[in-house]
Amino acid sequence: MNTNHKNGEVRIGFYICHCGHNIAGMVDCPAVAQFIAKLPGVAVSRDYKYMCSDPGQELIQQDIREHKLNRIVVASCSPLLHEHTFRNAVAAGGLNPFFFQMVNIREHDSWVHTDRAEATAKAKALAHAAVSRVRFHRALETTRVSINPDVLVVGGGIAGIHAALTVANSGKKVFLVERDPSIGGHMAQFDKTFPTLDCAACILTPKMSAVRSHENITLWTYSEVVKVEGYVGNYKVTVKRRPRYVNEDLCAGCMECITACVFKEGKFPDEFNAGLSKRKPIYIPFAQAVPPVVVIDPERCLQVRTGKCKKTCIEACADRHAMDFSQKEELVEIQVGNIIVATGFKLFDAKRIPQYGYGQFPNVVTALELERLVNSSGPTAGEIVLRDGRRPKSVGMILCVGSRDVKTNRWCSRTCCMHSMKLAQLVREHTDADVTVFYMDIRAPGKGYEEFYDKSLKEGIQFVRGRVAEVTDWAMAPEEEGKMVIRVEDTLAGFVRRIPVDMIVLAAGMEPQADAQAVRRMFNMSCGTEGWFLEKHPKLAPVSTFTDGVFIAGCCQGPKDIPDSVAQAGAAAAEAMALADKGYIEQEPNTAYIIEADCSGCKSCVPLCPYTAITFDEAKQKAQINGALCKGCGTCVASCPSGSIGQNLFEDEEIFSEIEGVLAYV
Amino acid sequence: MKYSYFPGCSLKGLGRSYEESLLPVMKHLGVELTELNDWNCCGATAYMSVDEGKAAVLAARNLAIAEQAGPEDLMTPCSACYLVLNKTKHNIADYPAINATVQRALGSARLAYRGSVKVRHPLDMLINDVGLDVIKEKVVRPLKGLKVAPYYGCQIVRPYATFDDAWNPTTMDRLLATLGAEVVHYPLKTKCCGGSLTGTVPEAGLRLTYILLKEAVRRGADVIATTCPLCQFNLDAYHDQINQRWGPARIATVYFTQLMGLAFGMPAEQLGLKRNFIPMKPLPAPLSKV
Amino acid sequence: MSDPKWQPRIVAFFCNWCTYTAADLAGVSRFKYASNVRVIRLMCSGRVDPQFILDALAEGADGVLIGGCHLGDCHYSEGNYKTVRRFQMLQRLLHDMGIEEQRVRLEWISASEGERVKTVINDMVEQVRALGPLNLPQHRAEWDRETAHPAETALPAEAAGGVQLAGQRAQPEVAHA
Amino acid sequence: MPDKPKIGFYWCASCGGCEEAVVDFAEDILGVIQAVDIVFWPVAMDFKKKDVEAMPDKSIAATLLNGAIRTSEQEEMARMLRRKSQYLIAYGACAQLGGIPSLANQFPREQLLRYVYEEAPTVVNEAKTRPQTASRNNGYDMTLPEFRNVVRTLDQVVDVDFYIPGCPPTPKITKAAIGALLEGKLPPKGSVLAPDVALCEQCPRKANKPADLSFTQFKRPHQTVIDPNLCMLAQGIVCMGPATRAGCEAACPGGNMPCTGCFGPTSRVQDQGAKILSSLCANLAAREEKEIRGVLAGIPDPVGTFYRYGLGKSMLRRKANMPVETAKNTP
Repeated sequence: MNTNHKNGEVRIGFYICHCGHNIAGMVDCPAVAQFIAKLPGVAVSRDYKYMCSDPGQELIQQDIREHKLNRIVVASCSPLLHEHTFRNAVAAGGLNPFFFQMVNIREHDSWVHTDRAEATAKAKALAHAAVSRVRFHRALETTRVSINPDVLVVGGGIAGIHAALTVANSGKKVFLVERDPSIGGHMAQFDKTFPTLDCAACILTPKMSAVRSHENITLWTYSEVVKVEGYVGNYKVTVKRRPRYVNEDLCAGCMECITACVFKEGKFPDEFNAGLSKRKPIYIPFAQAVPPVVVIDPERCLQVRTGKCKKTCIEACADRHAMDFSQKEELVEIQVGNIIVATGFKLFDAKRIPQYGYGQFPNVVTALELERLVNSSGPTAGEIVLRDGRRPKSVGMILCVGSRDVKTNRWCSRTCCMHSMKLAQLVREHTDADVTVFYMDIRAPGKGYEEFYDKSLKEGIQFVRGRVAEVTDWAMAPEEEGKMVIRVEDTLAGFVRRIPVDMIVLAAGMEPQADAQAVRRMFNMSCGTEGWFLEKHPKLAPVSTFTDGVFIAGCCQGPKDIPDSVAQAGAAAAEAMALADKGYIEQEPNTAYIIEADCSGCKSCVPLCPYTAITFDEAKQKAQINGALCKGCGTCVASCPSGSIGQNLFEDEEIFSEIEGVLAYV
Repeated sequence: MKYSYFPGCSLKGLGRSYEESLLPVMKHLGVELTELNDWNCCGATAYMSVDEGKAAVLAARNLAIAEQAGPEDLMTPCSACYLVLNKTKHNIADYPAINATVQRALGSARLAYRGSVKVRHPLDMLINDVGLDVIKEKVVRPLKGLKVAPYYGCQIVRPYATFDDAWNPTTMDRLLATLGAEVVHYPLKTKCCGGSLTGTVPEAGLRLTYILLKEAVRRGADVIATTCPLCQFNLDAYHDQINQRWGPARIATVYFTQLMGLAFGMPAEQLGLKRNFIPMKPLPAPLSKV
Repeated sequence: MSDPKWQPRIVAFFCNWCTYTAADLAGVSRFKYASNVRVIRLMCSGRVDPQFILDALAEGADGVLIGGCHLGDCHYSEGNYKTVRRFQMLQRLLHDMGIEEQRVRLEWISASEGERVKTVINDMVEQVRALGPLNLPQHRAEWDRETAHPAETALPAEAAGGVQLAGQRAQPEVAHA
Repeated sequence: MPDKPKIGFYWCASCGGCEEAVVDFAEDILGVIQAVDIVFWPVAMDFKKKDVEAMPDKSIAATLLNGAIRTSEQEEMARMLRRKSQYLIAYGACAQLGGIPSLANQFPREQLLRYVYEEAPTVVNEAKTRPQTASRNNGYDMTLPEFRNVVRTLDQVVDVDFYIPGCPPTPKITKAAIGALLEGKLPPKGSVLAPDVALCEQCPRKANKPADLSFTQFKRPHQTVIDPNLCMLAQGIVCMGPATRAGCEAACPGGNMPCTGCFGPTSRVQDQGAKILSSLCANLAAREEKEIRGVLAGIPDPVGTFYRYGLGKSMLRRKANMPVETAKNTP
């Protein structure tokens, strides 16, 4: 089984792709073709401008027919890009698609080398290896894995909401899991949205309630995914549902329990209002919360903490009986075929830049806090006021707080320029304060964004180009008394300025969620060095990950604004739906197998398999591999001390001949 | 509590009132300081900019001697010494080249430095080793009503913010509060005092000094407390010139250890307080008796 | 060997999910690096049979580079742990067989670390260049000069189907041009 | 009976154990002698080289040659016997794999000679005399074979038809081989005449190996009291069984000692040592590099442990960068 095919002579067709100038510019393709033509078993050896084009593929099929080829090697780009294309071409030519081997001479050669002779030599070596290897290829059948049509969406921000609705509208079941008591995410906290200045609530709330009422969506708030097992099409996911001590189905959101709570006043920082207002231990996250039911904060509620409380809330709820202190944390297991991860971002902690005085000066606020201040449903009912209640006469906005800075985060958070300009306009709208924006560059790349910048300028908002050095209350001149002074080098004027203001708004950037690493391990995704989830291909697979059936959308993949998040969410939904509608996925047949006659039953391989695909058959006294469970890592193959395990597509002799091949030519 | 003690040149010269107050205060707190035997210049001042290698060797020699002297941490009150010794310690650890130069030089004197010495500032050690509660117990004459502007200077928290925040240090604030003084909010606590520019480029250096004094006065402080001999000198010595250039900004600048001494009930003259050009304002009772 | 034209030959085994992808990224990013490394793609660094490494060296490689996902990040969750364990023993074995440890390297390079591919490869090439050629095939040839006639088995043996079996392999043909 | 097939036995670099193995046939040797003519067997019978030289080529049906090839004489004999025999059979670990003698491939020739003739504690040799390829002694020219730089397997010197593994081969597989020879029931050329499966299959302890074994430490046999029933590996004792060809019926585990690998690898494995290394190490429990190093310290001599019989046939064959010294035995 693991020896080479016995059916007659090997007739190899070799094709090297110019890829326009991408390869031909650095590799002498005809020379490689001539070199390969001399190797034993090679019947055809050609170079061609674009192998992936239709004529290129047709060329292969034609040669298979005319020259009775039974092995094909294509030297072009990365197999991760076009292996499938060419396998299909080979199959269309009437050969088993696995009589094919690809050579990566673009990403691994022409694009990374500068000496034509060296690059050509390397191409010859790699091609030689593939030609030696392909001799040993055998006909293989792909196995089909059926796809469970249900989809899990993790994260109930705008991205998660949009993805869930899109999938649900296609008639598939969706589980939407959100960590907080309500869906809505950061967008729910915003007042208006750039560049159109339409109110965030007005466009978000309908989608939120649509989620709640949608027959295909199971919404689990106050819940977290804790375990993911299985593989594409067949994921088994464990969700932890935290008790909110209120029966979601019975609660009507009348909030009488809140009024009745033994805490007469709100006492604890209100998360939704970014801590600018206080809430009780029993509360409703915000007016338009979905689900619109109260939740109890277990750290704060007397009854939960001590069991000693008058439980006035229960009285208030009366015969509705929605209060339920007997609720316990529960683990629910669900089966889904695809997963969309939309876990969003975390705001940069402005305290990490002490010279900007956040946490030291009461009137230094973050952009998100200002959002709540300008919001009519916010703590000040839309009044922009200082902590002492006065109205600010002057407001300074500092951009790139924590972004584009080697000391904190190097990346641009992409939304802060627009976000700050939006807030600047709102401040002008709500007050008569002067607004000065301190920026390094204004980045307004988007439909209607540059126009929005112009509008800001026209509305008399001051722009000072320079990285702010510090915020201080050290006054040098009378007009600075009682104000905060922004010290900055105005790089356009070319000198250091001191600008006194009443309020300072920090455009804190975006960061990966604190638990991003744990989350990505759970879903078997990769992370970029900065901690954002890594897409499979930045251009061609922007919402896919390296794990089939797991997609990403929104800011967990990188900073982006609402339009981009929604677009990505739609894309992720479409990817999941495509898989679900197809109903199955063809799996690479790279599984390992045990040659039963050869196995001595030493059991060395059994503990090595992370998927418990290897078991020991006591009756036969041999190990055996369950092909359905095997993921094809090949660890057991490398470990079998008597060489009795093979791996399709990666047989020992295939790799040995590859080694020989790459070394055969310097 | 035992420490090796590196006074540095200032504390034997211009800044001797720092040592005059530091030693009794430490003794009073039961802290044992053993002055390094045969210490030399820390390598600060012009040296660093002229020849970093030689400067490093100078500093390293002190570290080597301290290492020989024993396991105790090396306490050094002068900000410049504190920075240079720390800097050298870091450079020796981080740059093999510097380490090689240093060890070669030390070797010729049959010395070596293994990198084990911890360089500590009195503030660090008072807050973290002795503890404010212990200090509180020793306070017999709380500095009630004395408004103090805490001035740390640029060197002890930058670039190595080892025991306090680089932008808004608070150790001295907390210490002074423990002594009963009223600590005024002083946003310039780490700004430059003018350093050696006061001598070389007065119009630049003195302006910086003036800004510090002016802000302290504006904040209603009675006195500036500092940790650095050079700062103390700059803030104390140039009032006439400053007066001519920008008008009055008259306020005394003393070492935080001198204020500790007063709070511990020690007589002012024993604490070198009489050495100031600008004497501390007569203090509200009961201190005024002193 | 004092051949000025000598270039190190390094065989690399990259795991499909992290290091091979990182090498693709290096390509897409057009990072330029030394051309001495020949990459063989495996699904996981756990598939790297120590025989592959010994064979590569025996067949003329001057160095071998193994690339996998960072520990804890293995696409197959545990494969790279098997690799690092084998690697530690192999290093001792190679040392005892007179092969410098620096000729065989294990590096964790994640899919996003395209630049690291460049630095690691350049660094390793220079490291191996400094060590000079290993060239075991030539050593074997020298050893065997003392036997009157080269052993018959040193000639390529043809197996069924006209296919060379990996087991009995010819010496690699030496450089053209 | 003129047409009895002629058989030859010869030894090269070996301990003589393989010869003993033939003698171990006991009475059965008579059966063999019934069936064949032994035409060459220096250990047991008085034949001279010239007798064999006199024979026509291919006139010996089969020669069982044991021992590795270390000297010019051994090589010369091997070539001659190759010519004279229809079948040349590598008999025993040394001829097949290089055997224990091939562990000498870790050292340069000069070092070996110096140790043996000058430095070994039992040697008294002030004159530092060494055997000479040619010398003159009271009027006679004396010659000695040349001591080669490299220990070779038989098939690294001449073409070999079959291999009978073992240190030494058991009478059983030897008889089976000779039987097959006489009946002309021979497998394809190049075959090893023993089961192509690892030893565990024949091991009485197989049933007592847990299926979830992971190693926390390695011990050497003298460092512990070995449980007579439990799998050696389960006791942390390095056993080559999983990487070694069956055929000996687990003689060593049966005698409460671990397998040391004398039957060599299966046909599917090229480098026995690399494979056992791969298997053992992959199954360590340790995760941190330091821990791993600690556990592996329990195997102080990887080459001697994993290649005790197979260094000559291993992928690396000989320690790299070792000198090839002038083909003279003079210092």
